[in-house]
Amino acid sequence: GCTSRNDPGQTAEPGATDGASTEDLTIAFVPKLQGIPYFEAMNTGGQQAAEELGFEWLYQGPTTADAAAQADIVRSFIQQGVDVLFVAPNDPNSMAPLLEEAQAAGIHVATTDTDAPDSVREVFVNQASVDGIGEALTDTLLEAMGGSGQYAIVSCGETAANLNAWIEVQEAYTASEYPDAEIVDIVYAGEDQAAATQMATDLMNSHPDLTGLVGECTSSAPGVAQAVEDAGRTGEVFTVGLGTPQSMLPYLESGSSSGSILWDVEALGYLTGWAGVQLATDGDLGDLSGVDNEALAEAEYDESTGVLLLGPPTVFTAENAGDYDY
Amino acid sequence: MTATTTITPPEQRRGQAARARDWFASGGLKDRATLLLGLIVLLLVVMGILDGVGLTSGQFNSDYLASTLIAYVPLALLALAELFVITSGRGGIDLSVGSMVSLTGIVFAMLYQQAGLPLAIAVVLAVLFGALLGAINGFLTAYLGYPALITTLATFYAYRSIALVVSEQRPISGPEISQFYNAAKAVELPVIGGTLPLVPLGVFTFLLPVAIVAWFVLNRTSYGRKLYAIGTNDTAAQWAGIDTRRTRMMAYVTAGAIAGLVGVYTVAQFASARPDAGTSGSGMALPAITIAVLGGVAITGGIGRLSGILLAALLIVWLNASILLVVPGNEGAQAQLLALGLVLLGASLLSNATIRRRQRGLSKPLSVPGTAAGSTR
Amino acid sequence: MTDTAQRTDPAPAPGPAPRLEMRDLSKRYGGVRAIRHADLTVQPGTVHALVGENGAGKSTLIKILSGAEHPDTGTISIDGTPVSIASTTDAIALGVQTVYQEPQLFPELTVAENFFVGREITRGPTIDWRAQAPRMLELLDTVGLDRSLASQPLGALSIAKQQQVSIAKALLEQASVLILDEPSAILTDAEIEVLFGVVRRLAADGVSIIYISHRLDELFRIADEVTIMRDGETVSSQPIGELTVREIAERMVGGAIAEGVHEAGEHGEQVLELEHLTLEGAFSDVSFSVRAGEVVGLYGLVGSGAAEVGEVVYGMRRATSGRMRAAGDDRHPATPAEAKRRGIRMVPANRTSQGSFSFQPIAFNITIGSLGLLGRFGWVSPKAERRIADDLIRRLAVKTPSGRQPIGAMSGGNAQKVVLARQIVEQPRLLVLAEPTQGVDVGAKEEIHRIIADLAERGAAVLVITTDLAEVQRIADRVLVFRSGRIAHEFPPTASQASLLAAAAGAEEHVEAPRLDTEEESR
Amino acid sequence: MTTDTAAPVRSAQLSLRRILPPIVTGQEIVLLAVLVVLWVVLGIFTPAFLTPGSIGPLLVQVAPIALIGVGMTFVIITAGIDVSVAAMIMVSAVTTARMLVAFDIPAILAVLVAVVIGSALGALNGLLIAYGRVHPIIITFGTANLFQWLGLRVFDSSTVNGIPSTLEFFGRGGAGSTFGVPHSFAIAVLAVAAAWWFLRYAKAGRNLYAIGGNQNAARLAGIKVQPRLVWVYVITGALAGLAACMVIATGTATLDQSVGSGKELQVIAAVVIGGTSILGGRGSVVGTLLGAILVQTVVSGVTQLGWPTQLGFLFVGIFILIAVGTDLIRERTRRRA
Ligand SMILES: Nc1ncnc2c1ncn2[C@@H]1O[C@H](COP(=O)(O)OP(=O)(O)OP(=O)(O)O)[C@@H](O)[C@H]1O
Ligand SMILES: Nc1ncnc2c1ncn2[C@@H]1O[C@H](COP(=O)(O)OP(=O)(O)OP(=O)(O)O)[C@@H](O)[C@H]1O
Ligand SMILES: [Mg+2]
Ligand SMILES: [Mg+2]
Repeated sequence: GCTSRNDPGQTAEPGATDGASTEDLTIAFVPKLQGIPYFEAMNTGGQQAAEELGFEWLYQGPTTADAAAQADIVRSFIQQGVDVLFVAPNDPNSMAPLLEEAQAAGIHVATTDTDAPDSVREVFVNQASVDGIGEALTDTLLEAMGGSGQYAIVSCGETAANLNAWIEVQEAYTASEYPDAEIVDIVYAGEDQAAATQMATDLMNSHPDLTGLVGECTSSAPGVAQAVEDAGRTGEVFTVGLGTPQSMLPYLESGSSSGSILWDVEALGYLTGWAGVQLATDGDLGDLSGVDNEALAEAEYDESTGVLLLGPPTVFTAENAGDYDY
Repeated sequence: MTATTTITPPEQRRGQAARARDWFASGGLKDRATLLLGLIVLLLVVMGILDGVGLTSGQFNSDYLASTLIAYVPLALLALAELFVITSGRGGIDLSVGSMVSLTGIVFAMLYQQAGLPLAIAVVLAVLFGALLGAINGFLTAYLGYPALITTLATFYAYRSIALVVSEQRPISGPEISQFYNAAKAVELPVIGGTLPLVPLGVFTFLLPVAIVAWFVLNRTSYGRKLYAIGTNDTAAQWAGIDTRRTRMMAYVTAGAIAGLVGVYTVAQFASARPDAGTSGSGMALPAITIAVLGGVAITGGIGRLSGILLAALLIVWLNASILLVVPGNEGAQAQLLALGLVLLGASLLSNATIRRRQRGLSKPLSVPGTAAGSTR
Repeated sequence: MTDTAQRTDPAPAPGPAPRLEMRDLSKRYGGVRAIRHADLTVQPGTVHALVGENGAGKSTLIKILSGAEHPDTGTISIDGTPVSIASTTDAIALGVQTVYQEPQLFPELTVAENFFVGREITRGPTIDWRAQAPRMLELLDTVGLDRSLASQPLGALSIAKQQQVSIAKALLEQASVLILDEPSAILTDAEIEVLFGVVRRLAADGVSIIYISHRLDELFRIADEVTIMRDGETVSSQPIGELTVREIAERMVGGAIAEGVHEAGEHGEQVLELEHLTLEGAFSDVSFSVRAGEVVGLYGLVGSGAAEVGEVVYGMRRATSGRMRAAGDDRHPATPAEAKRRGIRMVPANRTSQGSFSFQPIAFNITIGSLGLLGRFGWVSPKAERRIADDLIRRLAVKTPSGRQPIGAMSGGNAQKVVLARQIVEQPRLLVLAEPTQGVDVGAKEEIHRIIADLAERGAAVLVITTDLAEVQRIADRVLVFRSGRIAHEFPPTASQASLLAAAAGAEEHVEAPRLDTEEESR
Repeated sequence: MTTDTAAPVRSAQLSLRRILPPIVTGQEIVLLAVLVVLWVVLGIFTPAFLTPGSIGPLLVQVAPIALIGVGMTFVIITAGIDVSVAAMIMVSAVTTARMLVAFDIPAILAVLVAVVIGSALGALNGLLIAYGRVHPIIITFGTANLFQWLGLRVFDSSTVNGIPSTLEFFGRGGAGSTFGVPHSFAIAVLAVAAAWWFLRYAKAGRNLYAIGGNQNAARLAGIKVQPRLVWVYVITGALAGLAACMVIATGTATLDQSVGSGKELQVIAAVVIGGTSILGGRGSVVGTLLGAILVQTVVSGVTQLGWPTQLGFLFVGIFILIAVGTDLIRERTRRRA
């Protein structure tokens, strides 16, 4: 016939790897977007795991953070019959049905970095809890601001679910813990650094009493710091953000950024790879004892929610940011 | 020799040779379809060989080709929308289709998920809403005389902005919408389906009906004739007694309605309504225009066929899918850009060269300053 | 092969070499042999007419000479020296200046700028307007254009004025050969007089002029020699005085031409009635009527306002005041579509820009005005389309292998027939024709006239708007002469050309003024 | 009108004044008025719009758009269009940034590299358009994809980190301005002034209008249309390269692959708001500059007013329609007159 979907054994042989060797195990990861340091660092971590644990690590991302382009790649991995498929979905809802298809094809499916909660994913490898990130951002900024004052948030994609979730935590946490502080505006600059810088400048102008800025993603975190530096207001206006260490280093050193909240991204990639092996071999996700990686020391698995948490977020400062090469 | 030989009535029965000559004389259209078909076959053959010698990372088979059709549907539909608009001539183009997709998708989700309307009514209203957005484009372009590029650049910004504002930049989803994925997902065809790959339902529920209707509209209705007429020579169309403004406006309304349908489709395809569904990344408009042009739609108007659109979209979707199987890693997704650029440039340069050789100097409309035909585009 | 036309190549002159000698030129466009073995010899200081039917190869020959096209074979010499003309720039450098049939100008630039485009006088990188202006103004005077036009955007000028600009422009640089491709087609008689003056002066200065025109009678007033082309070949070349209009026409078509006679029959009810109709800026207080079966001619010089009357009747424009009763309805048609519904049809003056859907098939071009006939409920049946198109192709004797050919590849006369066919698919109650045979060769002209007469005999009211004297005389039952937006006089068809022309040109005493025309007028 | 044949030269001088279009077009006056009104309104309703700290960065943001806008105005005057400028910025920017990081090249060299790369890409566009005789929008859609691929290859799945402040001359910071005037904006203004002069007085500039008005006639008039077209696209590419330097300088120490994205539509918006006819044959670079300032004013203004950011683009859309609408009306009345 014109289809081979009825031929037995055509699709991947997921059963073939039962507990045995990981030699011909393939674990694929589809990031939201290729070429940005964040996901490339995850890729590095995943590759490291692949070398140490002995499996094949595949990584392929779309050139724009676009759900449709991402879906094409996921489909090609389904076709390739990988054993485990990790996705960091651009749009969690849209990924759910595709993950179901993948599972039907005998592939272990999981999410990392961003969850697709209403899907069939077996595990979500979480970098840090939503609360942990939101609170760390708020605490770090308000420490610099002296516990009070006006601040604004420069976010990125308007529809990015995780950013919006963190912002919600920041709003609630600021209101409850820092009554003298106030979020005066939230703006969206897309993934465009220059736009983020310009918007931060506009915010400083329109709110003369503004003393804090948050860059909510890896492109706006350096952007807001740059704006403060350009305006010559380092030391008057404080910024924090979710920036990768290398891109934040100059600003952390100059003081225009008071801290970058992130996590060990390579470790997240490593953890993803490791989780993939566990899924394929029916291993115990809660048992990290065999892992020889101190960055994963605080990782823990919550059986009930299926979330594998890397640990609390890391605050990068001028002192430690140089230790990371991404 | 006498003077009576000047008039020879057209022969009733013409030979193969004459038919062949006609076939060529009718321009590069059929050629484009043949060219695209040839490229598709070439792609399949090459991929088949690569698969045979084991250079692909996954099996290149009909199941995979069928599964990628889920992405084919919106691409082909929007390129079809561009066909209507570009063919209407006078610089017709629609940069706003992506924004219309976003906005109608949101409106559909609001009607279906949040207001709880029955599916059919919600779909109809969403399509009508898309038509309304298209009517704004059409009115500005056809009746007020704005160049289409400008109208739709403005509404591209405006509709996109409205979609984000009304949805408070959050995707809309919920149980109804998740269920609605069934309208797009792959199914087994009845009766003979067992021997065929699973084909995404959207091909039958969305693309096929629209394509059939569009074919009839373009080829078998007086509206189609009028559309080609205004696209070929607007002034002459006016003299021939065609209501050129209404005809042109309807092209934009059609594009809007199709974009509305794609809005509904993307909600199904992604099981959520995203306010940036048609505008994220480089957006849906530019690929749609690119596919239309690749499919042989003349940017100057008056020329364009459905077959070209369907084949061009298919070529691109399968080419992209093939690349992912051949080129691993980030380079794969990047190579898609390269391939699209090369195919587009190659096809248009090639067919332009052949058309030019064949009908060099085919008398252009006389440029009469101060009239519409005077504009060189 | 019995070629009745004698080839009278001028014997190689013993004296100075001819200004221009084109020998054995051939050019194919795909399968079409546009010209084959064409020769053309032009002496210095002469006006050389080039005539031939539509598609005979005149324009192609000219395009080769002006560098716009490249010949397949053949040689060109200027003043005895063989030259190679690879581009329009080459031609200009050799002193070959061309006025193309359609003005090749720039609507957004001012008239002054149009003069110098491509050959600006510069000082460093900038244009030196002070150096350019005097010469330009002088040339405006030469062709009889007002100097104040220099600062107007060209697009604001009428087509005739644009044509004059392009003639003036060709005089900018010293020319040894000046080519005029149908320069008179859209000029009024007064403007033609000015043009002839310019041409004569240039010839006297030693410039060789190649003059293409379908108005054979005017050639006798201006040309010294004439070369006749047929089917891509030059069939004869000789002093024009040796021939008559009739002989030229016969050689062009390669045989005798029939004399079309229009019988004025019985006329029916009034189909069109205008009372004090006015369109501001075009015409005013126009009153006349046309009956079924009647052919009324509106004759006027370009810009007389006659053309706009047709546009108002067809609904392309709105009259500012006055009454119009057309096809039994008192309302002015607001659009051509509405006019069509009442059985009013119009053939526009410019078959290319207003009439042709260039790359669409002939059948499409014929049926596009009557889509209602192709099927019900907005449906279109290809079979009906083919039937209707084939029928008209046969009726009008359109020369084409099939209705699937694009109209853009047809010669002027055939394209004109197709545009006419579009408007008579359904027998119209009122047919308006604007310049129905402009730039159409003698044979096709004859046929078109016969078709018009035939339509009238079948009961159509026909209004022919033309700037062609002979045409209006030949086919009209009554002639209304337009001048400055008003009807100046009404004539029977038997009136002499001189009277018509005098009325149109504004002579005080226009009734039976002495004949202005040449003695060749032998019809 | 009296035809003064006796004194042709004097008459020549009289009409000289009106041979060229007026120094300022109606569209430019309208735009200027709209801008003044907007700035006054924003000055009243926001605390700090009309302060150097706000206007300076705004003009810095305008500079690359206006600069590329100059090239795009040329292109559109010739009845063309270039949708590949964003991709050209990307390629120039990433290559230059990488060279800055790797070799610490001096600013002059960096600018040279960027401009040469931009010109080369522009030359590809120009050659394909002029000699391939395919509509420019199709060619540049195609090359935009190629350039993007090229840019991504140079990025090599990474960002460029630690870009030195070599190009701070163009930047937003203190080193980027003199007496409060940002250098990048001053450069854009200079480019606009030069282009204005070129389009108005130079033979090559006037010929662009002829090419856009009627390409075939221009060819017959002996204008070397194809080389001119190539140059127009080369200039656009070169300016995109220079703009890329500004983008690097105004950005952070990190350059990522989103650089330039969306700029093509912003540039086209500025050009059409400025009154350049998308049909070719007519246009002004001063209008383009004003159009670019208008777009950025609207976007910044919305942020400073505290309105939802996304609303800015709704206003941009509306402004495009208003600006082009007034131009259409004026054009129509001129035609009727
Ligand atoms: N670009 C072209 N492509 C194909 N055929 C052409 C082309 N130009 C001219 N021809 C053909 O060459 C022949 C001669 O055309 P040409 O233009 O020289 O005629 P002409 O004598 O100028 O006619 P007219 O009186 O209509 O201007 C015609 O049969 C025409 O069909
Ligand atoms: N692409 C083509 N294929 C075939 N014939 C062509 C083509 N283009 C032009 N022709 C022929 O060349 C002839 C001359 O072309 P040109 O544009 O010079 O016509 P023209 O001089 O305006 O005609 P006319 O003298 O009837 O007004 C046309 O009448 C047409 O028959
Ligand atoms: Mg001709
Ligand atoms: Mg001719």
